[in-house]
Amino acid sequence: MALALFIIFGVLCVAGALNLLFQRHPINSALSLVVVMMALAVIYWTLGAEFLAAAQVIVYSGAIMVLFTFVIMLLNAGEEERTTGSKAAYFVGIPGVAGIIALLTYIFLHEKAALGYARLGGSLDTATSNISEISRVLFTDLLLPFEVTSILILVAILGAVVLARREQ
Amino acid sequence: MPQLSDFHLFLVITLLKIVVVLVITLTAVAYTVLLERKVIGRIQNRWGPSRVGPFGLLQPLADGIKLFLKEDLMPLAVERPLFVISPMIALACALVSIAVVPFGAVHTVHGVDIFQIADINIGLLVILGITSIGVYGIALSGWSSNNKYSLLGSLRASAQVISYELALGLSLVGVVLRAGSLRLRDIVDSQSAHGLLSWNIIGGLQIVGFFIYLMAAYAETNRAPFDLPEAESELVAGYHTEYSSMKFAMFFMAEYANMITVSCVATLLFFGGATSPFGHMFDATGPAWLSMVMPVFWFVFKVFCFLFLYIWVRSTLPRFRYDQLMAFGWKFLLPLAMLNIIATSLALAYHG
Amino acid sequence: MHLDQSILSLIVFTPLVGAVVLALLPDRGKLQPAAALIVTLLTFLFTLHLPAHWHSIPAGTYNFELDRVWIASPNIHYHVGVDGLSMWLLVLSGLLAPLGVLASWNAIASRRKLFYTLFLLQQVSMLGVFVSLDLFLYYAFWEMALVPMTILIATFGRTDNRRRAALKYFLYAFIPSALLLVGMLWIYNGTHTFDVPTLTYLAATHQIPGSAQALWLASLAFLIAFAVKVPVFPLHGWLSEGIQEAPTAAVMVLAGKLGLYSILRFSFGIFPEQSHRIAPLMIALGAIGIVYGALLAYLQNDLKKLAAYSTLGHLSFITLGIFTFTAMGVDGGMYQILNHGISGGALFLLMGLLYERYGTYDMRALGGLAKVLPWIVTMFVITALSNVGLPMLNSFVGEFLILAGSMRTAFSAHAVLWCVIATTGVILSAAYLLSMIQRVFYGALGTRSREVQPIDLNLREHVTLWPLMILFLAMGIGSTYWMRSLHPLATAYSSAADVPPLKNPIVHVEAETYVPVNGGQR
Amino acid sequence: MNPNYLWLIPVLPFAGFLINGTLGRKLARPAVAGIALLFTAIPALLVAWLWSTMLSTGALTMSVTSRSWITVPGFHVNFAFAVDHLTLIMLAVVTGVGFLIHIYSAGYMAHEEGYWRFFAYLNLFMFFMLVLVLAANFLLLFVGWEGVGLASYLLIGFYFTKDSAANAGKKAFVVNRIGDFGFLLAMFLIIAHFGSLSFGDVFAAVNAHPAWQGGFLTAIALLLLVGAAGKSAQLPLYVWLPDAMEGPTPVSALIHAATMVTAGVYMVCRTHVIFDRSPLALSVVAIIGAATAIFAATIGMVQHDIKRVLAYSTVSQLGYMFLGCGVAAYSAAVFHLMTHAFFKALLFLAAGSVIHALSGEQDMRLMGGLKKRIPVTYWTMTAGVIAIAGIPPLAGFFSKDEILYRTFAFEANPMLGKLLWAVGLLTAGLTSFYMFRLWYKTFAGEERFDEAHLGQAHAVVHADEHPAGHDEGQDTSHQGHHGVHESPWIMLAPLCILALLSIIGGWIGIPQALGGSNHFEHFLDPVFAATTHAENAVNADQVSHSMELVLAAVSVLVALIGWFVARIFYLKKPGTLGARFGNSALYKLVANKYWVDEAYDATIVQPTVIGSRILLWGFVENVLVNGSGFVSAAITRLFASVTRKMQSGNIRSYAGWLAVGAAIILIAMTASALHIH
Amino acid sequence: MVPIAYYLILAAVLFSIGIGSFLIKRNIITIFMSIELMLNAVNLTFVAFAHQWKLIHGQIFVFFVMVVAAAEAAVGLAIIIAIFRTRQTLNVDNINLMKN
Repeated sequence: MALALFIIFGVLCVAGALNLLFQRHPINSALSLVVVMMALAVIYWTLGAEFLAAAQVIVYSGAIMVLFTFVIMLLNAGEEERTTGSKAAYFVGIPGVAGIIALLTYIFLHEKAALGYARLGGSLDTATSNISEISRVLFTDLLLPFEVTSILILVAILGAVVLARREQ
Repeated sequence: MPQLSDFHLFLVITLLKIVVVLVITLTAVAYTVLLERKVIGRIQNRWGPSRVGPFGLLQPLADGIKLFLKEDLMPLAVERPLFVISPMIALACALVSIAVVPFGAVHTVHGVDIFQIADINIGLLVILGITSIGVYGIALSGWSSNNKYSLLGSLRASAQVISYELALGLSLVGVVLRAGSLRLRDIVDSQSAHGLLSWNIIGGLQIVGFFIYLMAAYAETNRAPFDLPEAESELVAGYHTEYSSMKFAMFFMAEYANMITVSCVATLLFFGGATSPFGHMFDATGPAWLSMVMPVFWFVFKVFCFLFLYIWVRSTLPRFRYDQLMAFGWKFLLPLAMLNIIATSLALAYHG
Repeated sequence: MHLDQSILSLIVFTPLVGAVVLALLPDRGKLQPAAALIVTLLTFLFTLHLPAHWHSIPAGTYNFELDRVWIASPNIHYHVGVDGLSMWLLVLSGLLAPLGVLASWNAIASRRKLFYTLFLLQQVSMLGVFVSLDLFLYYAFWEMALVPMTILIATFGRTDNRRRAALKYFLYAFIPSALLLVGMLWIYNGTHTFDVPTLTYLAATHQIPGSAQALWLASLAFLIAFAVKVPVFPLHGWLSEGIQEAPTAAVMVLAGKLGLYSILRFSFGIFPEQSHRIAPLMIALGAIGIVYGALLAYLQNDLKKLAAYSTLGHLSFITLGIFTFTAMGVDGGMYQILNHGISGGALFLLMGLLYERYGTYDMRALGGLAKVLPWIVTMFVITALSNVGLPMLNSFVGEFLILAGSMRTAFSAHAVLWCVIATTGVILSAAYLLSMIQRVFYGALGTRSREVQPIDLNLREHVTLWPLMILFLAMGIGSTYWMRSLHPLATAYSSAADVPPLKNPIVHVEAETYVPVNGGQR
Repeated sequence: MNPNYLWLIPVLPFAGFLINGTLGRKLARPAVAGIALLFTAIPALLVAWLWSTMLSTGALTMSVTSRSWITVPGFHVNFAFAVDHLTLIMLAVVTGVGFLIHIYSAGYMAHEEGYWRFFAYLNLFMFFMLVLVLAANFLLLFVGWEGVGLASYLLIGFYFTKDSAANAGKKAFVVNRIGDFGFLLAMFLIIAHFGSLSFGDVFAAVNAHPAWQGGFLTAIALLLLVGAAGKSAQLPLYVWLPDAMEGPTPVSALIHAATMVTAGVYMVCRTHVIFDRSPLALSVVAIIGAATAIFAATIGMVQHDIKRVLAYSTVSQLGYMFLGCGVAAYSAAVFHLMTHAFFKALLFLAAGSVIHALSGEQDMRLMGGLKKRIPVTYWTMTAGVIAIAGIPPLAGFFSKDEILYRTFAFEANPMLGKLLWAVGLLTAGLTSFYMFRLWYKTFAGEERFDEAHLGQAHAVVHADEHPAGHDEGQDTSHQGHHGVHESPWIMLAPLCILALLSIIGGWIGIPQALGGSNHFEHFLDPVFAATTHAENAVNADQVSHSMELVLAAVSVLVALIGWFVARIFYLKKPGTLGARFGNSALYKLVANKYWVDEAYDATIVQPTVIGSRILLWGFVENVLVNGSGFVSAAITRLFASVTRKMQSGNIRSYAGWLAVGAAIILIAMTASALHIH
Repeated sequence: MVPIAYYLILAAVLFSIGIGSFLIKRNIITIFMSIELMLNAVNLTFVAFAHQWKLIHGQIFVFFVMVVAAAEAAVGLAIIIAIFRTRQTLNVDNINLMKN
């Protein structure tokens, strides 16, 4: 069943990503990305990261992508024009992408045995649930980064407000 | 059914559960509409629907048939795929949340809990997540309609939903802190000890949290007094101006389904869910089926009370102005929710 | 924690806190300079703790040490400590900072907040360089010193050429720093430590792994970075313009101390043999630089340029001294670092005062000021004499020891020749400095000095200059007080034969003990 | 006397300097002068006390050492003072003459701007000079050495608004520095060979190794000589001294005649142990001395500025002293030093009095006939002139004659000795000539000055230079009292004392040949013992006594000839000499001081300046040093012009490069990882 | 039982698509979205490795990445709005302030 889930949602991911690539209207791309994220949330869940799955849905799909959609609506972005700004992007970038994907695939397949297998559900051997483990680590060992992150968010909010505010 | 493996059995029972719950929910949706019309009618000193069937009980059926049979208009300027898909998103999101709600005491058949479709250890987060996805339905519908009233309505709606989601989420933290879990069953169980007295709203001292939740929930569902996205006087009908027939029906159903979901959550989190207000006082009495049905009864009763409250509020309070709405959400509810969290955690730390 | 342990951190980070405070304070009236003055005075007060609680220690050991792990892997420590040299450099920097603030009191009239904040940051990095006993920590401060100074020059420069000067300064200092970094990392690769005492010990016992060729290259990487910062003779391309542009407070700390200290501590400490090997070249460059700087100084019409080449000459003296590897030369060189800080600083201060009044550094436009500015001319003459190396004033002791050492050095085949060439510096320095005095102060009033109402020193300027004047005399007569604590280092560098015993024996020297963090799990 | 009182001798003038230097501006003039005099008088009294103590106890030396001054591992220098007989004489001269000149200055400078400054500088000079003579090691000697140079610089440039004065001060300092350069190198050599700078250590080491002859000792001696030549204005480096006359006249008397310029002689005498080991160095000293003597004397003959005549005469007399040193007649040199201090100070002060009388006029062509107008000055000056001319029984005769005799009897190199003696004798004649020339031109003949306009011409000249005001400079201050007038007694009293000393000062050193007992030489015996033993042997010889008498007679005769010639040309037939030689090339050569300044300028200063401007500034600095930066910048720019095409400003192309870069890194990592596997 | 490698390959594919989209798309918002896609791909590898090593820290890192992504989205979109206001275009080929 794990494999089935993986294939279903993996294919969904890739399809969504490709749709993002091929759709010319940004809103379609955005929705494709939402699909990718939802599918990824499921894959997280299959890897035993329930909390992340929920967070993925809430943060990514529910907040970030909504924000994107919002901006698209606000700016009334239309279909993108086919301009040629850069040849380098195609002549250098595409082979580079191909190289990356080929190499990574090769490496991962090469190391397949060493990497091991995923078990559906809880990945942690400990009896404590995933979410309490996360919170324990987050609020003990990594308290400082956590707090710093909250400052980061605060700064980002202020920055966004300042940037987006119309000049008086 | 010996030939069925555990897995297949699980599949079959689950599917069955889904179908039953869906049917009941949709019916409930339909009759909530009727209820609303009746109650408002009574409040406004008139009868409400009374012609179709006894006491107008068949009115929802008639409405349904009407909506199904109406011509499905497709305006020319719309973004066709999105226009079509957004009501579906809205309805689906509204309905899916029910899946994690435990509407009765634990009762297993072949190892499967029959009073809850899915028992997930992050049930509360799932509800929040699905609620947040629901925004897409509104946002996309408004935008794809290619109509400025729709767009404004949807922008209002989604901004409102996103804004109040924060207060909503934070208002629940107190409850989660008290239960120590995000699983809805655990939350319910944490309130089951002494009936009414151990409900979160009373025993858990979450009355502030409850009221924040209540406000936020009204805003989330775009209900009065926060129904600005559908303010007829300003925006015709808001984001579903261009919709008709079945697609309109979906939005309509989504709204009421959302009401039900929110009421369920309120029940679960603050009013002890499917537990009896009298605690375990009458557990021993009565036959076994009674102990199975009574929790469901209590649950449905509580949800009904909330729905009634919804309707009551709608017919009583006037609509907010938009800036008041935002100010109320950001400047009042959000800080209050935070204070509530702090107070709760301090209290818990003090006791613990 | 005991004060002796925390004092160095206190010294280094007080200006940092001050910089933050200044950045938060409004830029109103004299608030910024006043705050900066308080901060720098406080820092100076802290630095005075060091000589007051100084314990005599052998070379290779440090007082007021504090060693905490900063980053576990790579093995980087927050290791601070001072020996005699760095202690006095700290005190010197501590002293110059409030004087710099006082000198900028009116000179910096706009964007005060930026100026004083940067000034304090510059102070932090400089103090940090002197206390660091971990190469990496040191490098962090070393690079950090660059940025505020560059911005100071680029923002508060005197002419439109300031951007160029700042860029030049930055590039000259930055590019060799990259070499330094490479050298550092190479060393770390071999020894797995950035700890300077440990590295010094390893170097002294020939335990730094690597071929002779590689060590030679690494030593060059170190030396070039430092030599540019000093600057040593042909690498002084940035000096003239930098000094011309930089505001007084910045120019006082622009050249000399950092580079020379680094040579002494790191080049000599970690690469003793390689330093011996390059000594003949450096001796020659030092001697040439003395004469070169003096001759070019003589040609200048611009006071600041003159001071720039004079600085080059003085720094060449020090370079010559420390590379003689004689007790006299090294001792004198180290002492001369302090002296140059004071004498050169005073010279720049006074030039700044003139500029504040007359708005020009052009000697042709000045002249005859002695009549109208009796105090300034007195201070100027005393400062010039200190720079010339008049006996009983500070610089004489250093220059004398340097030259005497250069005569005796074993590291140059033509020691006597270079000594003679270097000694001509005393003639030439007298020539250009006295010419300067004459052109600025004597004779008839110049065009510019006639136009401007003369104003002699005010109280603030007196307060700024008198400490330096008193120090000239005190350091000229009581040199032993300062040099006592410099001797161990001088002895260590003059006789490379005996290895200083290490206070804390090192544990992780073998390469095998280094295990990558998750290397075992594959 | 407690040796620790030695510290007081130099420190008191320094205290005077500090007080006057910081507070003097606000003090009244009598207070300033009082402080300066007090802090000079006490050291003088201390020296007198010291003298009496040393005479009574018979202790030969006294020394005091303080804590360390400079210490480095393996080498240290203390503040150390030592007094022996040589020092005692120097101390006496310095404090005595110094005190007299302070008194004189109080009158002479009475109307000057910067009165406090002048006395502060004078006290500073006293401090350094006393350090110089008291020093017990080379470095402390060098402190005094440089210090007096500084004081000299400040005092020469006292009228700093005059460019010539400022130039002269600078020139003095820089030329002195050339000498110091030699001195420093000598010290480095001493450190390198002896590891110490203490006189005691070094001389003991030399005495302990009789085998050391020449070699490094010659090098040290010659380098010391460079220093001495710079300070004592000897031949290659004498150029600063005539210019130094820009300073106020008391300064010329004190620093540039009596004390500072003799420091070189003192130093050679002090380090005679080293010079004794190097015949070559001694010969060089003697030759330089003789050459300087005659060279300066010839120039002195044709000068018109009264102070310049005296300046060249000083150079010439210093040459005598060097000549004495060079023939190892150290005590004779010191003797001449002392008598010279008396009569030259006298001459300068008297000249100052003349200048004062004429309201700042220094040109002898505009003097004459002053005998009646300023009689005290006249008579004291006469004593000085006769003394310097070497006419017995005044002081100059004995000391000069001693040197000439010793030169004649120079054993180490008889040929050279005779030659130098001839030169010295000729110089003696010239000295007599130009001194009497000065005397006649100043005091005899008709009055060539315009009394009504005295000082005004200068005032006008200076008014051109200093439009700022009339209160500047030395000359305008004399305007207050027109007319030729005798100086006040505060100035004349020192003149009288010095005149007395010039007359009787030589009597303490009357050689045995003339029936004296040469107390002076015996007094110095402990210092120069090693050298003088050999000389005593010569003295003991009766034949040489007669020879000495003959030589003395010859020199007196030469001096009288000089006087006679001067009398003919400047009293009897004034103007004839000028008429005959005025246009000759020789006269022009001499009158222009052999174009030495110009030659130095053309051969050393200008080539250096122009060379450094063209080669160093133009080529090395701007082409090599800065150019290297430009070249590397240009190379970078060249590369950048290619690579910058990558930075198209289009974010997508950046991403493309990023992607390919990531791919390349991945490939590299994969390759290396696989390689390891 | 799914090999972890498959998850990683999925991540690599998503990541590559993200880069490709970055290269190809002209709309700045879409480009921004492809960055999010890449972030998500990386998150997937974190989760997969966390699963493999049985360490919670991988998940926590993903949590931080999400937070940063949220902050980045907020600021980034604000910048986009600002750019759109001044230049009236969302086409990156027309936004080349960095040129020269």
